[in-house]
Amino acid sequence: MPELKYYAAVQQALAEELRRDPSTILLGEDIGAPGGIYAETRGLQDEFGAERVLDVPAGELGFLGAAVGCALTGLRPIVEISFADFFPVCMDQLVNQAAKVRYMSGGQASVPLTVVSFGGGGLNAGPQHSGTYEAWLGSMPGLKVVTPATPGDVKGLLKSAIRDDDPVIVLLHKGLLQMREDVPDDGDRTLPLGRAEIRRPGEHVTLVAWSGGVRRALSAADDLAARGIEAEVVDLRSIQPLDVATVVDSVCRTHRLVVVQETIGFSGIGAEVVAEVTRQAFDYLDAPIERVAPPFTPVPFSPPLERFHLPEPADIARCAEELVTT
Amino acid sequence: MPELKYYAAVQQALAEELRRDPSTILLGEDIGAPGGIYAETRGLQDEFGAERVLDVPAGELGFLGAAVGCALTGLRPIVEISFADFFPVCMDQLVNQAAKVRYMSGGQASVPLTVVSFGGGGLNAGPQHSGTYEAWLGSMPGLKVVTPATPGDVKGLLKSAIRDDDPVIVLLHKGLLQMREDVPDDGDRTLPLGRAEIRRPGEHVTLVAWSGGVRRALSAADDLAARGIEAEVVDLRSIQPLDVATVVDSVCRTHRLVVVQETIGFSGIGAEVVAEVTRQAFDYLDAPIERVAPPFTPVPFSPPLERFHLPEPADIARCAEELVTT
Amino acid sequence: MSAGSSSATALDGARLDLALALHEQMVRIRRFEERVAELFAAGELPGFVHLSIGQESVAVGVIDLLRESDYITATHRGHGHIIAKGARFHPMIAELMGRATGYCRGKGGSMHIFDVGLGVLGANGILGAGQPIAVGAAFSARLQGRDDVAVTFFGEGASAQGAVHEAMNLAAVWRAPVVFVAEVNGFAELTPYDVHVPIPSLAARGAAYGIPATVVDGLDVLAVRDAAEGCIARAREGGGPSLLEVRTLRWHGHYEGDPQRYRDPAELARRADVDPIAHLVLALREAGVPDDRIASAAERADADLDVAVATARADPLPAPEDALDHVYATPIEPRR
Amino acid sequence: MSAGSSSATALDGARLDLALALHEQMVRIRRFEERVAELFAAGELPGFVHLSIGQESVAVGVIDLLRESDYITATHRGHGHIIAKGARFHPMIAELMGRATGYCRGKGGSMHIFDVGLGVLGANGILGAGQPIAVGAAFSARLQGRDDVAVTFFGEGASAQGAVHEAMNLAAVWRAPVVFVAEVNGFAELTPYDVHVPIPSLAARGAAYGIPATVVDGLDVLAVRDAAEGCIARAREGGGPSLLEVRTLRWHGHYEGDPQRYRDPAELARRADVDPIAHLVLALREAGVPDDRIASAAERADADLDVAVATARADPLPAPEDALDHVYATPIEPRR
Ligand SMILES: Cc1ncc(C[n+]2csc(CCOP(=O)(O)OP(=O)(O)O)c2C)c(N)n1
Ligand SMILES: Cc1ncc(C[n+]2csc(CCOP(=O)(O)OP(=O)(O)O)c2C)c(N)n1
Ligand SMILES: [Mg+2]
Ligand SMILES: [Mg+2]
Repeated sequence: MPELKYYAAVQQALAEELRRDPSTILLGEDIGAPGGIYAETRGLQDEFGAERVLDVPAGELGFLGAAVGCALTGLRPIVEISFADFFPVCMDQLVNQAAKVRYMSGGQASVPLTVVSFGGGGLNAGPQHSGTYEAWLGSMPGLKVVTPATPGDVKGLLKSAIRDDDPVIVLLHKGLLQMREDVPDDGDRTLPLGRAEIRRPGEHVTLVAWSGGVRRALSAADDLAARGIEAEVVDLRSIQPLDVATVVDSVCRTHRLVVVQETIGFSGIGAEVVAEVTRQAFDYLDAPIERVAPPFTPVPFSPPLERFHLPEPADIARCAEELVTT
Repeated sequence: MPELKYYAAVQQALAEELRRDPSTILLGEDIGAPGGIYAETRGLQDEFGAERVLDVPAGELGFLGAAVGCALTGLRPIVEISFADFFPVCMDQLVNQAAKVRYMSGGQASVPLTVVSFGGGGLNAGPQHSGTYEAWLGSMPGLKVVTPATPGDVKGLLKSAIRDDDPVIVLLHKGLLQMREDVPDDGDRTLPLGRAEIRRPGEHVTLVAWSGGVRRALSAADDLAARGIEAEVVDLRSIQPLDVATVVDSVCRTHRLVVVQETIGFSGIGAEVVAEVTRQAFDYLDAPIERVAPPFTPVPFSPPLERFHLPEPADIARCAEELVTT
Repeated sequence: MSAGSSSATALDGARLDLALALHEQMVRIRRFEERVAELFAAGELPGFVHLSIGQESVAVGVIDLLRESDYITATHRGHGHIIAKGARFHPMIAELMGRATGYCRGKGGSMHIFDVGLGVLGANGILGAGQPIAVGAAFSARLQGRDDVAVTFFGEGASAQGAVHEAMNLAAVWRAPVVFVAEVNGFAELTPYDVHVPIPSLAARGAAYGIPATVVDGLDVLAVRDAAEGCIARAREGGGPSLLEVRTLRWHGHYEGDPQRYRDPAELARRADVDPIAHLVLALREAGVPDDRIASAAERADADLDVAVATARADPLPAPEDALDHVYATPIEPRR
Repeated sequence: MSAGSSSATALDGARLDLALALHEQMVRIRRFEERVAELFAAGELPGFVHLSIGQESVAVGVIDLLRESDYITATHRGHGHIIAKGARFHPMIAELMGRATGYCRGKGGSMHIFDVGLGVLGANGILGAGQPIAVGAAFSARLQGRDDVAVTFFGEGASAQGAVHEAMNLAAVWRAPVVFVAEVNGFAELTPYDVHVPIPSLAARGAAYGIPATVVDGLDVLAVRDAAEGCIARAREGGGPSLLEVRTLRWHGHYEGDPQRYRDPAELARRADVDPIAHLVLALREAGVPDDRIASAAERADADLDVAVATARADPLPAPEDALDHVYATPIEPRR
């Protein structure tokens, strides 16, 4: 199996789907001639032409709205929003239009739109370039949201997103761009939207994470293993639909749960996981559920501040250990 | 004590604060000469002049951004966004600017901005005119969010919001506009931001609600009382800061909790309440926590559909009764 | 025909047929809107409605030139646009009544009527949202090798939205086959033009994107159509976008029930002078069309409306659980 | 002085003093940016930085006319604007280094420098966000009875944002004392002007709001200043907003480290021809200013920079828990 980097998995998934389906097009800032600010679209305009792979003016609301118009009229547009922090300038076309068109039209209209965006902290990009919006977007009926944490997942989920008949937001993580993984070189391999994945089995405590949180949870699980505690790490992979069943099933075996997240805890995805697990697995829980999440602040710029902001594996391990031992 | 309607409480709070502090101004669509589409600003332009009470062009991003500029330079602007559904077109100025300016500037700059908006369903206003955004806005560090459910709370909380040195979003409910209450005619009476209120004491189960959900919870509590179940109804009143202590305290007495919300449950405020109560009152809980919330769909237009969408008191009572009796 | 009208040529032959067809369409819209006003006043319509009475020439003059496969995006005040594009009365009325047989099965209401088969890509409750969507539809048609065009309507209020700027800019960069129709009716909600627009005419915005712009008086539907003809032909032939401003007047309140205290009674009285239907009727009479023939348009519209209303009244409301459908192509479980 | 320059009057007396002052300012910015490039290349600056080398005449020519109490909003490429407004090197460098002594105590970084006392209402990481803020600041000053004005900078990329339209429209409706400076440097990130703007000059957008617009070549800082003078005077005297387009060239990559594969080497070679500092130096020499006097500007800037960098290097990083401060005026508990 060839080794693939996370950013290259984006390119490969896009290339394969643009090749496979002539109704797909790709729009975004710098994704055409320059090949993307993360090299995530390199070569695509050369192969598919400037009619299908388009550099657009820097007005996200306009080109995202145009993509909705394309999706309503026979195309399958893929739009890149280069930083997730720019969702607030184009949110209306996502939540009031793309998400609601099928419903508002009584099922007449479909919006087979894919939005790819890059978020997450850890790169000292500061308060306006480190955001992610999975909780906002995941709570909007009509949208699907996935958060791939590995190159293989990027490829499989992005391809499924493009083939899906509803708007799907693919939230990628800037901190994972150089991550490598062996990925089957099979253009037909897709991953279903809405399935969590157990990244590491364990019996003492469940760690739930997604996107950039997964590597933190895995690293905490290593620390815990050294102390004799076997943590099961569940990667949600998909935020909407959310695979609660896999988490509940794990908690029914481990009886303890820690949610690990790189984004604000308040009303976040972790809160939803806790609420559902509490309801569905109440009698299996041996301890309160903890969330390890950033403090309630914007993402700061300076390295020591940002390190403090993001949950460290040691914090996660400490929290899990306390649950297991008390 | 004079009786005050919910919409008139908005007008009174605005009038008193505009009178009290010459640095306050009011901006919005139709809030000047026409006196507001809900009659919520009637007479204000007459009293304070068109320089301080301004009808603005219908571009929310522009005038909200201008209000941020005013707030940075010595004024205390109050902005009306006439439907909460329009937040997505102006979200950037709220979340990337107003919320973050103090932090990004290292504490140099303050944004004493108040945003008043009207949301909520029940009026057959359809999928793009029935929204509320308390979970989105409440999860954004730097913003405060309140959701008054009575005329007295409107007045007390809106006045506090205007006097606060941070951006405060006051989310009002369109379905409550005609609600009446006796409110002390005291211009100095304000309510602290961040305190929940027990609307009805009870010992068997806690119902947590806010905004339009409160009347539904109270009505369910009446039904329950008829069946011998005493429900304690906690009105959160403030979403950020969230008064978890009052909820936890109530649950420690009742051992059971139902969250009632008119907005989507997924990653909502209810999820946050469940997550915190589970963590802080785990050993006091005798039953799983239930959320009574709309299905995961946009808000439909037609009356039978919208009635189905919103949680009915009977649903709430049934849910609470099951928790208490099983 | 009134002096100074740009279409002050003799109404005969094909031009007369055209005038009759435009008259028929305008009357259909007028009668529809008047019926909606009655139904609303009678409490038969939930929610709220925005009517386009007095503005019929805008929808009709422009859309008369479109094919079924062309696209439009309409506004919150969009009944006229949608009827002009060929929508049927029954599913419209049924939607306004919240019936299961409505265009949107009762899920959308007045501000969300779609007829995808007719290229109606939605009325819209969000100012400025239709413009980028129309640019995309136009671009999409061209990319798929079709010469269909898109027409998008917006008012002076919406012109203040950033989305309209982004759409015009993108359309110009793409040379997309789209026509921006600024339907200037004097108001945005409860405030007049000047609160929203700092220039006498929105047509000045064409130059901001290097696209041609025309202003036309909505009094004369033939003039509107003539002006639109160039815009649409240009788009269809690959000449790119253009901007057409039509000056008209909103006759009713912003929404039905609006007391309009903010409105000068003198200006309201001006309505009769700017009635595009009365204006066209004068010309038809001058061209020798008999009164009963002219009056028959309203009769046909009313007959259609009677059937539509009676049918919709008898139609079922949606079942409550229908609220769960049409969120995704394939339902996500659990749906509650 | 080169032929055809709009400021091709003799440099003597007050004009010479002015030219010297502008030179000093431009050199301060150039040397600052060059030092930042070095520090970045040496790995001393976390995150990313956008430099304004080659564009110094825009910031300096305009801001030279402002008072301390006037306001500016800068862009992601904002060091020059902020320095021209009077910001000190040390807290800027310290911020770029993420030190506790930085302008933002290390919380913001390059794209978020504020100096509220100097009226610097922030660089900004969001295109188009600064424009409405500047309109508000301008309006606010007037409402408070001050004749302060606001100047807001944006590029051709940002010109595609709806927020810029909304800001210009609102400014025109309010006749707010604000000057919109379109700093056209040929690029937006990795794509050229034409991808973003469908017209040869953004100045055509003034008419869209009924505000005057001027274009000036950024090669000549005196010409920039002359053009800005009218705009700022107009604003200060109650004449309302205006638009000033300055044509310049981005010398470096979009961000430091950008390999700029998308750029024509010939165009990069053109840099020397459009260097506003070299251009002014020629004029100063012609006016008889000795070379060592000219060179001393760089020496002063470098001396200041040496101190700033040395101090910042020795400054403490923020304590991790400082991350919890400055979210609200009074902390909300719990902060974690
Ligand atoms: C983004 C947004 N802001 C505000 C509104 C509220 N609103 C509805 S109609 C309207 C006025 C629109 O005026 P105009 O565009 O001139 O259309 P008209 O009503 O005159 O047909 C406003 C402000 C809205 N629907 N969407
Ligand atoms: C809303 C938003 N969209 C996209 C970006 C990403 N971005 C940063 S700089 C830039 C190009 C800006 O070009 P221009 O306005 O010409 O300024 P310049 O970089 O040339 O100084 C873009 C697209 C952003 N910061 N904000
Ligand atoms: Mg109008
Ligand atoms: Mg540029």
